[in-house]
Amino acid sequence: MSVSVQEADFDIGAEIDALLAGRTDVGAVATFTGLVRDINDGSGVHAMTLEHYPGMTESALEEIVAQARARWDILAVRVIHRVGTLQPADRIVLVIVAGSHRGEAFAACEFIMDYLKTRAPFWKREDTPEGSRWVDARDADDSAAQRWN
Amino acid sequence: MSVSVQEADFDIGAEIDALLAGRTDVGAVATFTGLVRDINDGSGVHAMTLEHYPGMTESALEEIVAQARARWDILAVRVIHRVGTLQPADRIVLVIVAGSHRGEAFAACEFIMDYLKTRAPFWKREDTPEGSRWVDARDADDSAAQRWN
Amino acid sequence: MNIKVLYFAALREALGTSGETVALPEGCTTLAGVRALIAARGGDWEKLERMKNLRAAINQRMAEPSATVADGDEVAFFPPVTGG
Amino acid sequence: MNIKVLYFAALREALGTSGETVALPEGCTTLAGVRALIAARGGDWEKLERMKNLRAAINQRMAEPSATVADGDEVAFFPPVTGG
Repeated sequence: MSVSVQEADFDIGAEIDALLAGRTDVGAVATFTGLVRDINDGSGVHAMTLEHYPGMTESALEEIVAQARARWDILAVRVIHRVGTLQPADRIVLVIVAGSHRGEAFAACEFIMDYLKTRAPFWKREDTPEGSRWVDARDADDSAAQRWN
Repeated sequence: MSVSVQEADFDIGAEIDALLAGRTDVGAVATFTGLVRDINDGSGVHAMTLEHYPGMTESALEEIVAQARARWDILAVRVIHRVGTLQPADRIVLVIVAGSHRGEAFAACEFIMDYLKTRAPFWKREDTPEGSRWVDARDADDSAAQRWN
Repeated sequence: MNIKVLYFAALREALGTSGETVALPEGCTTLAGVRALIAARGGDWEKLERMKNLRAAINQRMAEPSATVADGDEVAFFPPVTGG
Repeated sequence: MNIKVLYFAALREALGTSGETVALPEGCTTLAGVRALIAARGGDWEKLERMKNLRAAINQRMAEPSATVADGDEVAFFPPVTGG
């Protein structure tokens, strides 16, 4: 299964090993890991809760992966996104793309993250000293996604 | 130490953990791992030997990392390149870039790989059924490095 | 014609509910129509029209306001996504 | 004026040596000059001029043919790099 939405943490090294198991045709592996930062928009963040739309999250991620596979000649993809309550330094999301060469692996990995940020139904709420607040969507994320059009 | 040239294999997960230890300001980690493929330029590859220029390799890698840090607002970098004899599926190179946001982390990681491919003194020799041969430099690598000028 | 309507994140909190079954009157056949129908209840429901950049899905796929809604569909309204 | 000269990879194999100490004659003060001096020995040494896209370093930094070579320098010649 290439896509998982889960409360549990993930092990990046183990996920890469599992994706590459038995393969000798992979020359390039690009990964991205997103983490909870202790500062966002100038406020301290002591916890973050991720809400999602069960059912749609998985299919949205699978469609993004399918689009990446259609655009680039890549060999294997793994996406994991956590939900629930997380602390600073906790891992949120992992994207692994394996390919023959690095150009395709990098591009597909960045594409998947850009699309995930604007098309997968997850919402972050941060707990700060000023109270709890929903994170605003960033214009930079829309711009990042649009450059693939 | 941000740069290592070594015969030993590396553990990607452990390297990421070490780079991030104690930090809560990192929001994005991009990594690249290069592996030995069992096919290159149409021939089967059953082993690969990496020669290097001791002393210059480390300083060349450190200079590439310094250039990446000057160009992008990134927080931590780790580069490991193996030398000696490797088999298909073995890891060759690891680049990890940690930053606040993903755009800088992805760009710096890809930049370091592009520059490493054209400026760090490593040479690959492949053992194939037709004999042993030095790998030719790829024009695509020169083009990839030139887009950062 | 009945549809299921779901609300997420800041919209769910503002409305005080995560979802409901909505009976659509004759002629209410688009996502924009559903949104206007619910907002017309007034009070907090008006947030469905006032909330900036509200997004929507039909049967768990992102959909535009002009998209057609059919009996039994699952419609969802939510703010711009912020995962990753 | 003496310099250390190193050869790597396919060039090292072609020359049958990984390095040597070279005495530079008066007026031989650039990388291009060193390369021509060694290639002038003839035989396999001519590969130093014939090998496509040969690269060079002075004191472990990449250098252009016009770069100046000084007493005690470590000069290296090698094919285009292929790591990563």
